[in-house]
Amino acid sequence: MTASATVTIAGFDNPVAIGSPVYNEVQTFLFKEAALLDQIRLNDWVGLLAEDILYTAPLRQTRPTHEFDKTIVRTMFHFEEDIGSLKLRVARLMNTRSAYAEDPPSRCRRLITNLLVSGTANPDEFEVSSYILMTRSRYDADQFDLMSAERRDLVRRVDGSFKLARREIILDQSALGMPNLGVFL
Amino acid sequence: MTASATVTIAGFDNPVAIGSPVYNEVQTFLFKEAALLDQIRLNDWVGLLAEDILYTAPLRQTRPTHEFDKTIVRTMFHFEEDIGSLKLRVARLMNTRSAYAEDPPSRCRRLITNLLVSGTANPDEFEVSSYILMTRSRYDADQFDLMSAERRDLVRRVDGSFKLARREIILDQSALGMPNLGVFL
Amino acid sequence: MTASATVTIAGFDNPVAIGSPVYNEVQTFLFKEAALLDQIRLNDWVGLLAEDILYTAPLRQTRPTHEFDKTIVRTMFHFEEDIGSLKLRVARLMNTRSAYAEDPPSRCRRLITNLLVSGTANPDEFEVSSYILMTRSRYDADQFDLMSAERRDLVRRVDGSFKLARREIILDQSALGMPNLGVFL
Amino acid sequence: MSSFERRLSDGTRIEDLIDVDTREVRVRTLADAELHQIEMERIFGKVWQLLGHESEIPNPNDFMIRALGEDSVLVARDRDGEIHVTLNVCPHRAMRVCRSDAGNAPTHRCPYHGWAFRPDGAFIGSPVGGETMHGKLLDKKQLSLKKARVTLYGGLIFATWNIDGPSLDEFLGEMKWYFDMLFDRTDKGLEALGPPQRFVLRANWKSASEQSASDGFHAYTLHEWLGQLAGFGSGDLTSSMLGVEVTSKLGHSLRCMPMAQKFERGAALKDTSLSLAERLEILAPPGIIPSMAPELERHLSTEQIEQLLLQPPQVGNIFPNLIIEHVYVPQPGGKPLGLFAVHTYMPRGVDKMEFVNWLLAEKDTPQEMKDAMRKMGVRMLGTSGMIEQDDSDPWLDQAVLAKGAQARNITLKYQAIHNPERPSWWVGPAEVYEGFTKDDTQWNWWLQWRDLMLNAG
Amino acid sequence: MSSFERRLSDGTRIEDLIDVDTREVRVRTLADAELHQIEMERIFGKVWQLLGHESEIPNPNDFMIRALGEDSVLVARDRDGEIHVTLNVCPHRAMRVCRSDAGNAPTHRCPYHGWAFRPDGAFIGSPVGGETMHGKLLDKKQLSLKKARVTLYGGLIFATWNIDGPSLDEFLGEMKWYFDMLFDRTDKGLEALGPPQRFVLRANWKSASEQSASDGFHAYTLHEWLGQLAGFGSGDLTSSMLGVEVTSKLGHSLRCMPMAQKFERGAALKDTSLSLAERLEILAPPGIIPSMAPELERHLSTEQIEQLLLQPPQVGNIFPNLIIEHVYVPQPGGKPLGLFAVHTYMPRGVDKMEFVNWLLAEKDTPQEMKDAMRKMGVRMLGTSGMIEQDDSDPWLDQAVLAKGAQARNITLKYQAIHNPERPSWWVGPAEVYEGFTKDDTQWNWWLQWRDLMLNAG
Amino acid sequence: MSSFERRLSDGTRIEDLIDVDTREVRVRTLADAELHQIEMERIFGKVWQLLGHESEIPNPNDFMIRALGEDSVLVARDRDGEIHVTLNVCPHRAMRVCRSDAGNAPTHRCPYHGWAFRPDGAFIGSPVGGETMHGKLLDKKQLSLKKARVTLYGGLIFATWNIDGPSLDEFLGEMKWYFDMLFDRTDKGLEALGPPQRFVLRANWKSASEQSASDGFHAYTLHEWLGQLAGFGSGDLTSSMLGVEVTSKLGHSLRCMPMAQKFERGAALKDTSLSLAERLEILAPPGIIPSMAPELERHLSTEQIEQLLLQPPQVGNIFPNLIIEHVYVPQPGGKPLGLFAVHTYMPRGVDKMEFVNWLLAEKDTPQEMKDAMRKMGVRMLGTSGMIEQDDSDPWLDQAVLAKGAQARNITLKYQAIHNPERPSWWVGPAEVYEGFTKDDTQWNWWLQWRDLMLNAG
Ligand code: FES
Ligand code: FES
Ligand code: FES
Ligand SMILES: [Fe+3]
Ligand SMILES: [Fe+3]
Ligand SMILES: [Fe+3]
Repeated sequence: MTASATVTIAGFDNPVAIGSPVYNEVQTFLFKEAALLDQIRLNDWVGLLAEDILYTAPLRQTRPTHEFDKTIVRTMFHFEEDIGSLKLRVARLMNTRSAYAEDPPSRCRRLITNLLVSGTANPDEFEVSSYILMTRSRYDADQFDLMSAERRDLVRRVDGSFKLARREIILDQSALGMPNLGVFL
Repeated sequence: MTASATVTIAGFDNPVAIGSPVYNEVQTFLFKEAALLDQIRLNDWVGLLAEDILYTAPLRQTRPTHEFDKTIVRTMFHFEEDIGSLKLRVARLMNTRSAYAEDPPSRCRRLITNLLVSGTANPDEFEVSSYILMTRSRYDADQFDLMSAERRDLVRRVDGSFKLARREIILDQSALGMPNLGVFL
Repeated sequence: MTASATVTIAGFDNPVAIGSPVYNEVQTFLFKEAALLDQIRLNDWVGLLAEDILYTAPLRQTRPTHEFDKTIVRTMFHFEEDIGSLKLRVARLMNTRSAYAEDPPSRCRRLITNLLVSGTANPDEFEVSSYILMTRSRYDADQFDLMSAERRDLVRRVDGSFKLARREIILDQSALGMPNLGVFL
Repeated sequence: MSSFERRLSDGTRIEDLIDVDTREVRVRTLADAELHQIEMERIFGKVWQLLGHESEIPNPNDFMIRALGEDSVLVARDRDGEIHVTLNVCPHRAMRVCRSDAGNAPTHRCPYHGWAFRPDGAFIGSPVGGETMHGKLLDKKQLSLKKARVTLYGGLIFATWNIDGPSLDEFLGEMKWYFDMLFDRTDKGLEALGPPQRFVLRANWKSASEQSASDGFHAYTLHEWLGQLAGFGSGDLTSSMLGVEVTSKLGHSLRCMPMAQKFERGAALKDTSLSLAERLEILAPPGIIPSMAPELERHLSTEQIEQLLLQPPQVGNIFPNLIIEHVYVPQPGGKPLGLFAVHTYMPRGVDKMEFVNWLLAEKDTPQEMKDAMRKMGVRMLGTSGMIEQDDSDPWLDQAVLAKGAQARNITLKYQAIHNPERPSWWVGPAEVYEGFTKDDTQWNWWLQWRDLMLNAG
Repeated sequence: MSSFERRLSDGTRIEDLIDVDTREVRVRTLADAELHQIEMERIFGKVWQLLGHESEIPNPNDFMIRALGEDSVLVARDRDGEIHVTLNVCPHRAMRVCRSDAGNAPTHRCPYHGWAFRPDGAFIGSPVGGETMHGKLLDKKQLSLKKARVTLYGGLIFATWNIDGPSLDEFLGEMKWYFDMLFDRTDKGLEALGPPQRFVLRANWKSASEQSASDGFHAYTLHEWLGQLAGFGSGDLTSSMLGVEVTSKLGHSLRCMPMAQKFERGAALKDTSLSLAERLEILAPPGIIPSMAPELERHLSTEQIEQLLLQPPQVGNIFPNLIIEHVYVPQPGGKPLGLFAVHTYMPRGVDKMEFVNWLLAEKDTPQEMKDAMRKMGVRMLGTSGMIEQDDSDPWLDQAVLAKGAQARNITLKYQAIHNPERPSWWVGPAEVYEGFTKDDTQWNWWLQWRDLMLNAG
Repeated sequence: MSSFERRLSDGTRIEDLIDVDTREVRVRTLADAELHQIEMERIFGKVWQLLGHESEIPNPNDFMIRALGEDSVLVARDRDGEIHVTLNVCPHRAMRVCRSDAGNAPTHRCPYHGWAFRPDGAFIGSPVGGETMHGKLLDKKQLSLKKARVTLYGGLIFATWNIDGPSLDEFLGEMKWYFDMLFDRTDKGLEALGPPQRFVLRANWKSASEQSASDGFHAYTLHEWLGQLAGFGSGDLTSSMLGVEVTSKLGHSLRCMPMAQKFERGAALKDTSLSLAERLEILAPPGIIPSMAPELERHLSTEQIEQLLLQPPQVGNIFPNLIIEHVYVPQPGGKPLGLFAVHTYMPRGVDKMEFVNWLLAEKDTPQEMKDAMRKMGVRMLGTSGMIEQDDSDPWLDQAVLAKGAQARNITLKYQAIHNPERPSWWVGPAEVYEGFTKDDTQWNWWLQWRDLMLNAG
């Protein structure tokens, strides 16, 4: 089971049933994560990340239907992060006053839906697929910036709570309509 | 209990409780269906359809509040499909190279929320109401096309899994803002 | 536990677990509420409100990250309602023919996600945080108006069913992109 | 103001955009905002436009709101049954008078200050009548809703702002001989099977409209799947390219393909020893059943009936923005299913248009056949139509590409030219071309566009 | 450049848009992008504009960001308490200098290259000072934020770019006699109950503004429900149509309705044997309590007080885009609840506007009354206001409809004309009309618009 | 049409927008739609533009779609390996010919009517060949995709519509001596580490581009955190302000900062007794490893190598819209990590632009180093780049603010002027300025913009 396929695995093979305890815990984890991000409690958010996290957002390209597997491009990324770079990003946003692109911050809302979960060979790790719609409002713009995506996560149980061990963000645009990804998805 | 009413029935009369096994199964069904559609696994999607499916999208009209029942027009449709026409649509998209309006395909994300379920006289059939927000991105457009709708489904249990036996899509626009409905909702 | 903080409490302290009966009931309550609002069954909606309801939407302002607590302004509001004013609003919409801004009504879809619930000192009352994305379509516009928000509710169990005792709507724009809030959130 | 000589702001004149000799049109024509404003005056202010079918508002005081160009109009039947088209904009302060897509109302009261109007647009009065809120400078007639001129044709409601201009008959010209075969052939006439589908595309209305002017060649490539999956042309679309194209300098056109070529059973139609009803049994036009034979004979000439049977119009247009689909869809049994639709392509600014799709049948078409025609229409045409979603894809591309500084200066080309010789065996009027499809019909469309655009009058 | 004679690109001159004789305005005026650009120069570059209330920035170095026309401005109090308005655009490279809606800062540093400015806009310097990054071609004064002229009126902050133009007093003209009754009547003066509501509508700013110029008639139909549900006019809104309308050629106006007509208890106000405090006990203007009687007497003349009691201004406007709401909302007990608001309608391009809504009270209004006034304000006015959401609905319609090629050439009409005779009993200045509401106030608005638009100076 | 004298519609001439004496540019220049259209003709119709790197399409018949200005172009390698750039707009009816972002195809068939083209744009034919759908008025050569002129430089694909204009070498001019150090220094040359990041900002392309013309001063304030958190300038960014700026009247520029000043170990580089490989061991340019020493020596002159080692170009631009990032990122170990990127800022209308970001390395850079360079690039530059998300924030502000009627008439200022004396020790060509960063490079950008904009030819 690998996240490198074009299609989602989570929820199809070895599914963790909707409504089962693990499913509910994963959902709780993702909803609270969204709340932390939306409320710019980024130092708390870092606490949810595993030390070996891989956090990526591959490029997308337009391809014909019969080349659908090539629409996700994993040789270049919009995000290609590890724990160090994520912490640096958070430190920049929270501890300096010159992270201008997000200070003043935009008002973001991360709506999380379509959660599907699968077990893995490791009983403490779960493949998680969720959909996100992020609305983003900056200054007094009358229109929201929007971004929809699937997030393919590996969530790991550590000492009774979850950590995010991998996230791959499958963005739905080949040319993003946001001026930056100065916010996390 | 009929789907011809203007208002939703599912979840109000004879409700199937949120969190009950049937509810969870229906939710699983809809989330996996959305994944198949988003990933253009349309032949798999056809496998979810009952042979007697009715798949429609009635027109909407603007009417005053006291004529709210006339806002859904069921004499003309944006979709009026049976299993044969749905299979033809899928064959066109998957087996030819001239379904140009969706080849190259748009990147769609179908966010499914507000799921409500009711039982019916038939213990194997369930009235299902869900909300969908579809984001749609084609080529390198910086803005998404959006469509929101309620879907009123009849879901039928067949041999331990579900089939979609009826879907009525209550679109939220009187003049659609998408160039086509070359994608399924 | 108070709703006056900038950050969400619901789901963090004294959480009501996702999947627990109370959580499921709250979710049912909110989904059915959304259905009533979307289908303009406003007299039914009023039946969901507690007589002592406070229904507010504070202003938002753009502030630097280190003044995030000032982004919610509770000295002025877009809504500041009690049961009397809410009933007047509904009477105007349902019983007169001159509520022109919403007659003919817009077609709204209230997608509810990210539900988190906490218990309170009162065993019959629950702090509830949910996200809403409202799509709104009027006349034959090809683009939807959008509004995203967090709703911080106090839900109270009364005689076996729920009533909405408080709602604070944290809108995500400092200058709203909708021509009015002639609809409820 | 109409006599003010208009140039685009970079100095270009309208006549610079079309090369009449080489049959080329500058691509920028599809994306120029200044040009668009002139079109709204000189074309949409002058031509006849289809707004709907009278069967949509069958009763006294029934009304519906439609777009006429970029204006909102009220289409209403008065208490005597007559249909009127008026500008849905209050003559007081430009509020939308009628705000429901459809309904029934003997009077329409503007919500702003309460001025009231009859279905024919006549000003009734302002509230608190004694106070004469509308003043005394103008008489009541001058305070009515602006009125368009209306003509019904086969129940189709056409309207124009050009009060003293050509009649609809004159506007259709010689081509009416053919249009009558489609729109005016039975006693009770046509009906709309329901309100029109409506959707908005980011495209210029001309992209859709010039295609509608009988662009025959695109089917071969753009609709390739029709041969592969839907049995069109028995799998080879080349045969669909052959036929007769009729057109006129007024910008209208039709493609008429021989039934004998499209359908095996079509050959049998030629047997003139059979009665008309018997021939209709073999293969009838969309919505027509054999028992309508006497009606056809009452409404059409022998020549028209022969053509309708043997080589009927199948697609075509009425200038500027109306497409006709009168299609015979192959069916497994061998007997095609009819499909009958008209669309208008209404501008919404230079870069958007609304696609308005009515499905039609004869009022007396049996309900079961109507249902089948409606389903086939929904599946093949309009919003989700498997054929027409591909037709509109080029329009979207053109709208994006025509903004490019290089692309705007290349040309659209209409250089496939028919043998000008009229087929001797053809009995109908207008320009007639036989053989493999060519660009003459579309070129006539552009010539008519050019004529109107150069005419400030 | 301002002397360049401007015509719209189809040749229309500005004077063609208004027919002074028949009191008509072309609908296109509400949707013309070229005209809009001229308005931004000739109107918003010249008039006085309301930006807020000084109580919003009470402390030294407090600031807030506001729109002045389509420009962003910094409204800041300096350390000496004086309020300054400066263009929030860096004179270096046009970056937004101040990026927080409000706050407190002794200096404002531009994030791009670090140039710093005082609350009054004065340039302090660029970083790494010895390097003189700002160069030596201009002196420091020339590198300051562009400064507007500021005048406080009842604590309301007005500003203009017209540095040498008329003072605010001159701009308000004769009408100031009335405005003083509202804005300058107590010792501590007004306060804003909070920051303004802000929301953006797809409408032209003039749709909102011409309505604000005391369009009295619309209430009868558009606000019909007020009679039905909210006890206005005891259920018959006709009485709300009657009163006195004052206006001037400067485009300002007010509607003054007799309290005796609107409220049963209003009749008792006429008893001049009562003390002012006693009369205020019967029925006081919004936010006023009986103990303020001495203050009123200090600030207003006897004539002003009498009018304020018996026939106060209730709605009105300051040209071009400011509406005043000074409303007495009927309450079950019989004593109305006051509502006091001002809005500005700030353009955001030709087809959008921002609605900025401040709720006001006297600083000394008791907190409980302030709370009640705020709640009533939120419920009736602005974003979700049950009254004003309907007021703005026509603006939205006008914006859509005025794009139509036919609609743009019809007219807005202002043909309900008052008896020009001034009521002999009226003591206040300016043009005064009595009786059923008419269009003269709005027409003055358009005449003033026309004057400014024709004046390139 | 190009000779038609163009004024903006308010009468402004292009030369009015720039004050050559005081080095000021009107802010409206960043938001004027009419000006934009002229730019698309006179600038983007004339200059060389970067479209990608040949390593993105390594095989015969590989292709990719790119934007050239606001036009879509097909960048394709033919079967002989040669790269062609053609307008991706069908010469028949302006449909998008190629609709996949990338792929491999020996022919490109237009979906509309099936015309087919070779990778070099040559027209092959229309379907049902015998029918000559493309007509006979033009020969096949005239029906090919419009072709741009292509030059590869270090594998970077440059193209221009100016077929007879200056060569790329002439276009780069004297500055090429420096660019060669970056783009043409190893045997196998550069490669793109992947397809470019692409995202769209609501900003004018000139906001990004004038900044790219070596605006040195902004780093001190806008990137303040780099000193605080990322070890740039050992925490004091002032040192980053010092160096040499080279530029030319063609609008190109580079900032070259001494390694000895930026990095402790940089001093050791000056030891010329060491071999080149040994010096590269101490501190090498991005993507370069010591074993490449012989290659550098083959490709560059001794003077170029010395500069590349001791004071290499670190940021700079190629006129009009290409930025170069050749950065040494401080690392805990003391040895910096290289970062090598180019971006183009492609217009999408006057108020939007696309940011296209390629990350580069030498083809022979070890994979591990490529991975590190890619990660660092993604983290610092482009979409989510911690440095560049702040760089683009002013562009967004400028786009909003420049619409204001007051803001549009203030100026952008370029008044920090270098000592004109060329440093005697500097060996490279072009204009050379030493010391604290100034505005001369950006001013050259604007002068070149002005030259092209005034040249209608
Ligand atoms: S706008 Fe229609 S009555 Fe005034
Ligand atoms: S733009 Fe403000 S300091 Fe440069
Ligand atoms: S448009 Fe390309 S073949 Fe016709
Ligand atoms: Fe077609
Ligand atoms: Fe009103
Ligand atoms: Fe920078």
